[in-house]
Amino acid sequence: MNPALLTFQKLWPALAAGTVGAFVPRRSSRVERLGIALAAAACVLFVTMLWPDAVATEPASTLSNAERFPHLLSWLVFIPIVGGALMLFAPRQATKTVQWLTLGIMGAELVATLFLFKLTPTEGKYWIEESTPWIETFGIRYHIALDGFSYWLIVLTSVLTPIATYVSFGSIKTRLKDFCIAFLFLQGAMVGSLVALDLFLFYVMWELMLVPMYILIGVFGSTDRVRAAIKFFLFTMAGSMLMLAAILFVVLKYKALTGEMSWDLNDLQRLNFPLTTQRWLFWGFAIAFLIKVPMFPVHTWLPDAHTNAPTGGSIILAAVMLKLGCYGYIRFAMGLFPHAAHVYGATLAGVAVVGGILYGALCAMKQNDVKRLVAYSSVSHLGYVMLGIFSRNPASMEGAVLQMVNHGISTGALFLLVGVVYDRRHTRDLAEFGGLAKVMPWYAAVFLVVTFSSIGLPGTNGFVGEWLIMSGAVLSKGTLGQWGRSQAMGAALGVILGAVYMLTVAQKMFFGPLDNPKNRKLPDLTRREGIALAPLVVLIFVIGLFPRIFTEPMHVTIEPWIRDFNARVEVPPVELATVAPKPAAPTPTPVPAPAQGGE
Amino acid sequence: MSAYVPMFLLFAVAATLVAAFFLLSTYMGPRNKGEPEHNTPYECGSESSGGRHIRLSAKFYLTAILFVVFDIEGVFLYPWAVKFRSLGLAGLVEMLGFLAVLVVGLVYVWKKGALEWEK
Amino acid sequence: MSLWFALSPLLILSAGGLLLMLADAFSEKHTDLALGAFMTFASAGIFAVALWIMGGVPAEVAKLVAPWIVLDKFTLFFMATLCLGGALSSLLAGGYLPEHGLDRGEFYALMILSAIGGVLLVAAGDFLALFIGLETMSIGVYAMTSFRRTNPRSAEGGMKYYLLGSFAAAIMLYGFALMYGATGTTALAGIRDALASGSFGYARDPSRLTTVIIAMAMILVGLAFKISAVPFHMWTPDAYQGAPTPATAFMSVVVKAAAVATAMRVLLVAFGDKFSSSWGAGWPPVVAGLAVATMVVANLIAIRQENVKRMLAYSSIAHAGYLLIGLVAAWGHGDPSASRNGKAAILFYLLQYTVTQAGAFGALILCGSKGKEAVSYEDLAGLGRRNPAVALPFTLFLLSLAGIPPMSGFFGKLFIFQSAIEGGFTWLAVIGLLNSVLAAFYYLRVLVFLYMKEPQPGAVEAVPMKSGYVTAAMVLASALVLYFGLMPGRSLDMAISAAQSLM
Amino acid sequence: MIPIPAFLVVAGILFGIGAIGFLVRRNVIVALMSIELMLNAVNLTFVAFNRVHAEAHTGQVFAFFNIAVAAAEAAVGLAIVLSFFRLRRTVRSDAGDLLKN
Repeated sequence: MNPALLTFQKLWPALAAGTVGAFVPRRSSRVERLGIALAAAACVLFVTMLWPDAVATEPASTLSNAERFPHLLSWLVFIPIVGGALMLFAPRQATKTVQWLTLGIMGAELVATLFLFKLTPTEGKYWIEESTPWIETFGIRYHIALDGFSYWLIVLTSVLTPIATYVSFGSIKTRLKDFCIAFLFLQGAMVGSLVALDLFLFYVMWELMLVPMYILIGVFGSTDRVRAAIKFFLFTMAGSMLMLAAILFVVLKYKALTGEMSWDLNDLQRLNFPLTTQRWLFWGFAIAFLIKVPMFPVHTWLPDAHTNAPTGGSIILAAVMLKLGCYGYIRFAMGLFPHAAHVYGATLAGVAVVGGILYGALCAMKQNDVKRLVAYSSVSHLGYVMLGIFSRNPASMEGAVLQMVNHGISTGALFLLVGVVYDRRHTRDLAEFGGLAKVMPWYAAVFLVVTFSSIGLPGTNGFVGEWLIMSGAVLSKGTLGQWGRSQAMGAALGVILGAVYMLTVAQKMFFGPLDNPKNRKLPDLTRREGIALAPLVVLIFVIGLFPRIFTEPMHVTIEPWIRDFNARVEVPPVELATVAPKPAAPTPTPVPAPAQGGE
Repeated sequence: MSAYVPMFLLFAVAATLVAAFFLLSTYMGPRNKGEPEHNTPYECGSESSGGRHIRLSAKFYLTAILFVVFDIEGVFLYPWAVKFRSLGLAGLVEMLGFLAVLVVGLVYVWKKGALEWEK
Repeated sequence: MSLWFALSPLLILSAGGLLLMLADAFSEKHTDLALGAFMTFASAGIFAVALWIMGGVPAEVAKLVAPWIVLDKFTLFFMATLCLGGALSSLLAGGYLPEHGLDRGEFYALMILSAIGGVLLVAAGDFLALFIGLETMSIGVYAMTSFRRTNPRSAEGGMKYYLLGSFAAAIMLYGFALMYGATGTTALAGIRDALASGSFGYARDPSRLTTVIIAMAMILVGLAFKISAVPFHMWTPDAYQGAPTPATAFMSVVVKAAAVATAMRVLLVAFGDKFSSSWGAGWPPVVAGLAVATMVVANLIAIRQENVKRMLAYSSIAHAGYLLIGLVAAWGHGDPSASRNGKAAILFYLLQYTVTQAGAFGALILCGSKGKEAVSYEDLAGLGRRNPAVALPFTLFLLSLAGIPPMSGFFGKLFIFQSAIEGGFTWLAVIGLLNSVLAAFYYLRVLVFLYMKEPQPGAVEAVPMKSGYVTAAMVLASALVLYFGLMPGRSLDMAISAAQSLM
Repeated sequence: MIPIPAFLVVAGILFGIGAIGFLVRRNVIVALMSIELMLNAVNLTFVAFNRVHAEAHTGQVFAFFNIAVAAAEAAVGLAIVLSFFRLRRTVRSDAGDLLKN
């Protein structure tokens, strides 16, 4: 068939949606129509590409992923970073140009992300890898790879960053260029940390995230921003310094045992440490990640950071940056120190339930500031994610990764919505609002949808993630021990508490009498806010109704990963540090050792 | 135990030095105790009149210092002169280089006007 | 290769310094002297690099000046580093001096002559050459420090620096004398051999042992003064604050690098024998203690500073602490690999620190102009908005000093800590890492003022100055900070090969 | 002949006097003189030790260089003190109190 025709055959639903979007709603301006048409087309395109059949109809390519898309991951990392560097030369006064350039770069990133959907998931190993020497003297490599853990988080990053940026253009009026550059670097660093397999590269990207976020909070935040920014920075940096010490120790141990230096996760995973050493090193890593998540005793930076960050910063912080803590915990803390992770898993799960889910929810209930409330709800939701990770069975892990995405979408949307009313009233005090549904019907509707997603109503995305996590926790006798069930029950109690505080918010804000005269004339959602929220609302239902689209690619990685992990835990810890011979982690299907792609 | 004696010595010396620097300057340094009696001239003869110091012009200082600096460099000429024959041509050239540097300094001083007594 | 070529960096510097002196005396306008100084430093640096590329100075040439001057790769590496620091400082001076009415040509001559002292110091293989280099360098810097003749702070800083500096030099010199008495030689390698040889025999002659230990302690004190390690750091903040900013940059970059280099030579070569470099009875525990004290004290005091220049002075002391960790790691319990990496880590650290610190002072220079020099945090308020072109490089340098990747400072610290862990000093590395968090606090504070605060209403705002020289230095330094940060491989390899030549 | 240790003891005492003088006197000129005293003590030590290690002239050469360097150092030091005196009208080192934490 004619290739043009073939393309048309594939794209017709998107085209149709675009046409409908362009003509049906009676809108005045042409730009507005174009925007709606593009948004509609993009949503449909997204869904068609995700549709389970779509993968099947694709003729199975004989080429490997790396051969088809040789530098895809590098593009993903460097489009925003190089774009951000180039933006330095953009004219400061031309705000429109700066805005469009930023969105253009993020759009390019989104387009690059679409190619991820074309990858063939490979079971039990990285789907696509790139590896070149970087600093050969110390064995540091530029090694990046993608698998089911990072797949959706990358997609989430490149979908949410443009949304957060775009919606911020409404409220950020000063120093727009700095804002855009910070956002671009942040995006690049986040994607970079998600794909880095070399510990050095990971650490660089991990630290690189700090500075833009610091600037976002400190420059564009609200009243107490400087203190919040410094608190955020120092908390995270203290954690990462411990991690750096642990990384160095591991790398040098590897050198002492093999005679060569490597920072590569694949190499370092072959190290077997005695349990005592593992415990120390595990905590070195885990503290850094748990600060980022954040888990109970070290979560105090989060409410401050969220309350004071600008809307866009809050969205990114909640939606992506926190997930990096969870991701890092899985990939590095568990990947390198299985025994210690196993030993502490059950305890930490208890902390996640009591200190995260329940304590976070109780704190959220007591807040009057809506944004602070959402921040504490994040602590609570991340508790589920961590519980899922600690439970460590396929269902709970998939639920955890899915819940990361869900939380990104729903909490991102919540922060966005809080930002909307903050822009109008410059207050977030719950007592100031009431009866808003009368003056802002669209706003109220979207808020309710997002609230349902956040409390996990069936049909929305939150339900799927939480259900998977809890069902996994119930079945996790091997990991959580006798406490698995009670922890699942604690989590279930957390769902109820979540419903209580979220619905209280909705009730206080939208229903009841409209008695505050200042609220009488509040305008409803603007076009900008509508465009930004639409994809999130669509995604809430897409994930809620078709979760298999999302869990399937994860399953390919997670299932063998857990099997491998359990196999490693079953081997008793060694007395003295040793290193396993080169072809390391036994993959479930006997395939040749993972090809060092890109070489 | 005896192997550690040197270490203790080293520590002791280092610590004593540090402590001495701090303590000596604090406790032994004279301070103005506010007793004017101490500062008056010894009670004999007549009260001196006028300032204690005759203020000398800084030019004296400048000239003296320049003299000292150039004069001291002469110290290197003595050993060279003693060994002149055995050092041979290389020694002569080296000394000429040394003197050339001194001459550059002299020219600089001259040109800057440091040698002029009255401007 | 002739000896002339082998010594070319030193000769170029000397000729350039003397020529600039004459040019200053004979010319009326001084503006181009900065360019002259820059060219001198640049060409000396290029010759050093050329020597390196040609594979270093051949042994038969090097032995003509041995043991007084050692022409190994270690020397060449430091020659290039010092020339880089000198070149950046002279560019800074070219912008700063005319702006603040200090445009007297002596400054450049002093800078170059002082740098000659630095080069001689790093090349010294004998206490005599070492002492001459040290004094040449110091005398020039004393004069540069008190260069602002009408400013009482400058005179005070210079006086304190001078008094303590020459006192320390006298102590060190007495140490040299005693060491000479004990071993009969002043050559570093000779001292090592004498200390290591059986005929010397600590056991046989206890009085000599006492002499050696006293001498070593005195030399250590002198070195610690020059490196400005706590508790011998008292002069540093005063001198740094009082000096004109380009002189501060020069001090914190060239003088520090040369002092650390000579400390490496003295401790690792002359005192590198089994006994004096043992953990039980030698200098390593002392240096480790100094390192910890230096980092902790300097960082804690730096947090309290209200003057940015003084803060940078304390931060420079703190960096000396990290370097001392490297020095302990370079001893590394005698493990050759750890020792090599430790030395290399120090070299790389100094290379990137040269660029970063000179850049940071340059940015500070750029923040003020004739009306008002930027000294306090308040003076920097709102600069990120008023003048982003100044604030951005400043940010880069501060992040590099704080050790945030991908700036060069991160790699510097990383390799120091890596070698410390490799040498078995995990505790030192952890203390160092935690100190980095402490340090991040006060560097961030500058960023807070640059980007997140606005000047007090009615306050005298420091107006950023404009100068081609300083801008050029900023561009060069920023580019190098990013280069060392993103692609440290080549310079690291050079540092390693320089480290291997040190013995 | 005077035994070598006598020289060394004298040098040590001189050095001590110099060091103590430097530390306890607040007059900068006296401090400069103390430093000179210390340097001269070092010179004496070098020359005395040269008698022990008589095979080369290292100690004596060292002493020569010390003299030259000390002169240069003193010149610069006096210039600095002079400029300090011009501005503050005193040569007491504790008058330097502008630079503080």
